Amino acid sequence: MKNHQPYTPREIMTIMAAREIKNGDIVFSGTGISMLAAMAAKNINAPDSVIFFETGAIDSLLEELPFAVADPRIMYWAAANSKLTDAFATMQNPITGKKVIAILGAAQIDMYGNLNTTCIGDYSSPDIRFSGSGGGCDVASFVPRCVAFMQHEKRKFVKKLDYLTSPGQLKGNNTRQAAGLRPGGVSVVVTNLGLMRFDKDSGKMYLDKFYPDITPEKILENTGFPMDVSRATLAVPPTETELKILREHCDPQRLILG
Amino acid sequence: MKNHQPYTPREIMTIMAAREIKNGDIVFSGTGISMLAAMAAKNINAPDSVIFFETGAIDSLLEELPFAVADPRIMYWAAANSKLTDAFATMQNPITGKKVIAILGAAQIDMYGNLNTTCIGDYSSPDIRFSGSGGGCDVASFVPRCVAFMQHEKRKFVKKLDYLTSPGQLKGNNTRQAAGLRPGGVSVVVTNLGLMRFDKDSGKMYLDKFYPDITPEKILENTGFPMDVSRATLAVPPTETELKILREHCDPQRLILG
Amino acid sequence: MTNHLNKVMPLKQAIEQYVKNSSHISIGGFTLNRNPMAAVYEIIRQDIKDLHLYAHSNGTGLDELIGAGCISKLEIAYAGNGKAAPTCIRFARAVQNNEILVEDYSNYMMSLRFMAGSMGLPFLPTLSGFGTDILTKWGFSKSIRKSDPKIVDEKLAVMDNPFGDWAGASKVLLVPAINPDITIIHVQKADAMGTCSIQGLTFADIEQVKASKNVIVTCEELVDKEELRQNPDLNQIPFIHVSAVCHAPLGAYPSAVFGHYDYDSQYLRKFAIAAKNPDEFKKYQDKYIYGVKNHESFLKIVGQERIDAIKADPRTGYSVNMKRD
Amino acid sequence: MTNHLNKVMPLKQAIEQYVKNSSHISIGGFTLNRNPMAAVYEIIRQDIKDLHLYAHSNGTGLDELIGAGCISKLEIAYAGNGKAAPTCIRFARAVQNNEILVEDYSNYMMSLRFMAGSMGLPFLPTLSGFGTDILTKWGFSKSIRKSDPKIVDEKLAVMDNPFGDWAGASKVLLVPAINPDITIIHVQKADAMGTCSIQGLTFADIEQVKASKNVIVTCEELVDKEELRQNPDLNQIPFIHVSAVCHAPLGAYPSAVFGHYDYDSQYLRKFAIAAKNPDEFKKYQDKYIYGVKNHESFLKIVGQERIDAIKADPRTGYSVNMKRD
Repeated sequence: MKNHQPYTPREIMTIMAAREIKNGDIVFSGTGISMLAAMAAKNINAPDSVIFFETGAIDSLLEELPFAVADPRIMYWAAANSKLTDAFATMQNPITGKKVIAILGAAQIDMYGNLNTTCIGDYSSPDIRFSGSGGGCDVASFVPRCVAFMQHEKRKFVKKLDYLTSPGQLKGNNTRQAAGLRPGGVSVVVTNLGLMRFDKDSGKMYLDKFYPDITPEKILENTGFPMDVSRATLAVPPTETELKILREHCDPQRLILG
Repeated sequence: MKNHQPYTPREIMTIMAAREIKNGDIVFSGTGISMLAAMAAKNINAPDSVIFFETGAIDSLLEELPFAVADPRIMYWAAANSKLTDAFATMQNPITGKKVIAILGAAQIDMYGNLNTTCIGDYSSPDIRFSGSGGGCDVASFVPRCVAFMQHEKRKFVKKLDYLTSPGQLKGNNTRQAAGLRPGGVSVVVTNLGLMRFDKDSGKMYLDKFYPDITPEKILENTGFPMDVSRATLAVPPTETELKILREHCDPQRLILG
Repeated sequence: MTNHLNKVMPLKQAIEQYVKNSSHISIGGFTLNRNPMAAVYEIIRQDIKDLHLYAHSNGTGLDELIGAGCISKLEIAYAGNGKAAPTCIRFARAVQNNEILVEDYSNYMMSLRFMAGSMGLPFLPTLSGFGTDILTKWGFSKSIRKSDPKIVDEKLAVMDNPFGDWAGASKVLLVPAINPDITIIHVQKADAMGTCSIQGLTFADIEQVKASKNVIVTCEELVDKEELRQNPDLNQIPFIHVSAVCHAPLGAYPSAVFGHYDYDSQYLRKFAIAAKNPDEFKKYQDKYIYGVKNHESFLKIVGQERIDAIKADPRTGYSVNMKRD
Repeated sequence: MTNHLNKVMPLKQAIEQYVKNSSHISIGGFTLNRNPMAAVYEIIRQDIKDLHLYAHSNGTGLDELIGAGCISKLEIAYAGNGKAAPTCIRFARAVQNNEILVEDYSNYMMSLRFMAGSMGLPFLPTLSGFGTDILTKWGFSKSIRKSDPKIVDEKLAVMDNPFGDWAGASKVLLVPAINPDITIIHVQKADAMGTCSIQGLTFADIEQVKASKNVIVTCEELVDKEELRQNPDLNQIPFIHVSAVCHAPLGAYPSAVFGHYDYDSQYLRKFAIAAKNPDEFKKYQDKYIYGVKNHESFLKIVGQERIDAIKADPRTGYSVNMKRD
């Protein structure tokens, strides 16, 4: 995507995700850009947000960027090092879980924010096999707010998932609660083109914000299902301060920003 | 009870219980005489038995006798200090649980080895209230072998318990398994008069051993229900070696032996 | 650390803020070890009543709270306190005189109930207790249960194993979750944010804390964040679970704190003797609880001699060769 | 310590004794951390086949075992290995080519399944996964399940909450227990009896160990019992759960061991590149696995330079400013 803006697509995506994180939030983080968004929020808009990993480390110092959620870098100077069962219980438990915001990625997303990280093609004999759920299904089941990072392409924004790994609003309306799930799942989708949210009644994805230089039409062209764009407004682009902190404090070697 | 023997009732009870412990057993121990029996076994006949507490300490050094299962004396030089849920899981888990032998006490016992440690009289408004189950119900539910220490009196060996706290053979025959319990519960009762075991078919208590100076008749007089004494033989009294180790190594200050 | 992460406050204020009449409460420790006694005595002084207490085996704190009439309902596994009181004395009297409603579970069941609460689950399964009166005899009637939304409708439930005889179990017993309004624990070390390091056995403290809507931590040592961050493996409770942190040296006295001090068997025996006689017990309470304004002044009455006698040996974590009776 | 409590033996012997063709096995660690690689490579050298592997997220060890054709059935939550392999390469190929049968769960579900096994329960409940294909799509058919008594009849089960809406849950999802024939973990410190001290995150190692019929522990340091007894709070695994103890310095290489060494991102990338090409992968295996007789000789080929590069900084527990790509 050509870009006349003073920021890269990765930079605006990171800032848009970081703005979703509020002070006091417990941020369930993966690695890569999701980790960077969590660090950006902590340095820009949510100094008292707490970074937390499914492997059991909480509020790690992160002197160096971890490359995996089991990277020894997350074990240093944490508030506590525990284990998987404790970490997931912290999210399943609504007393702490209600403060958790998660950042997830996926190979496919549908109009209800359900995610596929398992396979393309038939599950029993897939064309492409991915890593699988990891903690994704658990997080999407428990956590009230989830940010999904996606590249905005038709083949990724699909009518029907090849495999439903992590629950969003399932089939919309009250189907999520009816299935036994707590309210939650993916609440915002951050892509290289804009920001999508979900209608609180129908559970359907709608366009909330489009980036400078991007039109709602372009976003629809890259989306494999119909989507309401009537509520869409232009996103406030990353400020100079946001970009400065992101570039100079969070990823000076551009390990993730590229 | 008058006693012409070179040992006290507490001493013979402790030795009889200690003989039930085999090398490699994990001994679930309370305090008082049950702790002393566990220490006697370790010093006399089962050097590789492991003493273990419901509070989560395992193989503690026990330089001093603990007065409670939460006594700080059990936390020193243990193989591991954990917690209640871990300790009970170790017994509920058959892989480790099958090696566990427990030593329990009770206010009442019935002919099927069910125990009452809760109350005398109506539960909702008892004449006498006791401490309650503690871990007793759990241990009697999980553990294949349990020793019950009792004073041998009619009011303690009763036809019907005022409250069934810890399961033995319930109503005998296969009622224990039918209720959902694993095989186990109280397998031997050690009193100041003799040793009782349970018929493997009927689940009923029978007299196995009577002590020197004690007759089966005297034991029946002090038992509140009919009991088979036809299999009873004279107990081998504590040897000089057993008594020497018990007195000199296990409780030199006679804190428990009195 | 920003201000809203600093949770340090005086114990008096923490109790006022988080413990109300009719609160559902749990306290940490086990029999004569690590009971949050500074907090227990403060609750008594603040005359907080009608508490619903969830206890596995909290001997020392339990019997003081019952003795002071703070408790109306009790769910419990074990009410004994070592050699001084094989059965807690005020507990037994209160039950025998129908002054409190009590519902019995086992220690594993109570621990699992806190664990279920800490996991955000409605229940956990166990293979314990089939065929016992723990399953059949309820302390709270159906009508009491219906009238109080904070009490679960069924004491326990039994179900068939939906996975056939997987793990060799034909049935499982389900114990309902506990989520107290407030849990109070006493630990060796905490920082101002509320991260805790417990030395020695943790009993069910971690599960009680994580199950609870609010948590007060009292600590022997209020330490810098940096000290705890140096060994995260020893911090069982991260700050996200904690509401208030109160510095309370000797805050578990007369119960023990491993590595710091032993239980005071003389004090516990004195309590046990007084507890048997209403007049003596009133004198005891007037002198040691109502007659003092806080735990510090309580400890002054107890006297330095006792405090020296129970001081822990650094090698063993308890008071070696202490006279115990 | 008497002889029958001394469990120390050579790794080769421990694998021969406890890992058989068709064993149900689990390994410790998580993605690129604390995988028991010395044991994994020994299993490959001993050409043990038809293994049924239970994994939550064992990246490094998982992909080597699959690459060597040791695995026929796999129950798993996540098969990725950090930057070098967002999806494990030999895993993806094997699934796409129908060379292994795979059944998917989530990380929490797999952890709870080990936990259920460690608690002697047939299952544990969770609120995760309703409405997903994890619940509806099974990797093992009913007939395969019936034919193998070691595979549970139902992948998962859903039940209504028997306690009404207690804890706000209308339904719970039940995950069946796992009790492997053998679990292998790598830890920082163990003694000859098998008591273990893990530094840093324990992942699901403790639950895997306690759920398992037999357990092999490989350790960086084989220490005296006395060293571990000085701080029982740091010993997560008491000896009663352990069958064999093998001293294996750098035994997790190329995965990391907190406080000892980092993961070798160069080696992992080399593996990933080779894994994409059958000929290259055979060369890789011939050189690093089949071409050596044990882990020590493997490390000689790896070379001191890499081992120095990943050496952990004593302050942080990892290799500071290590070149990672």
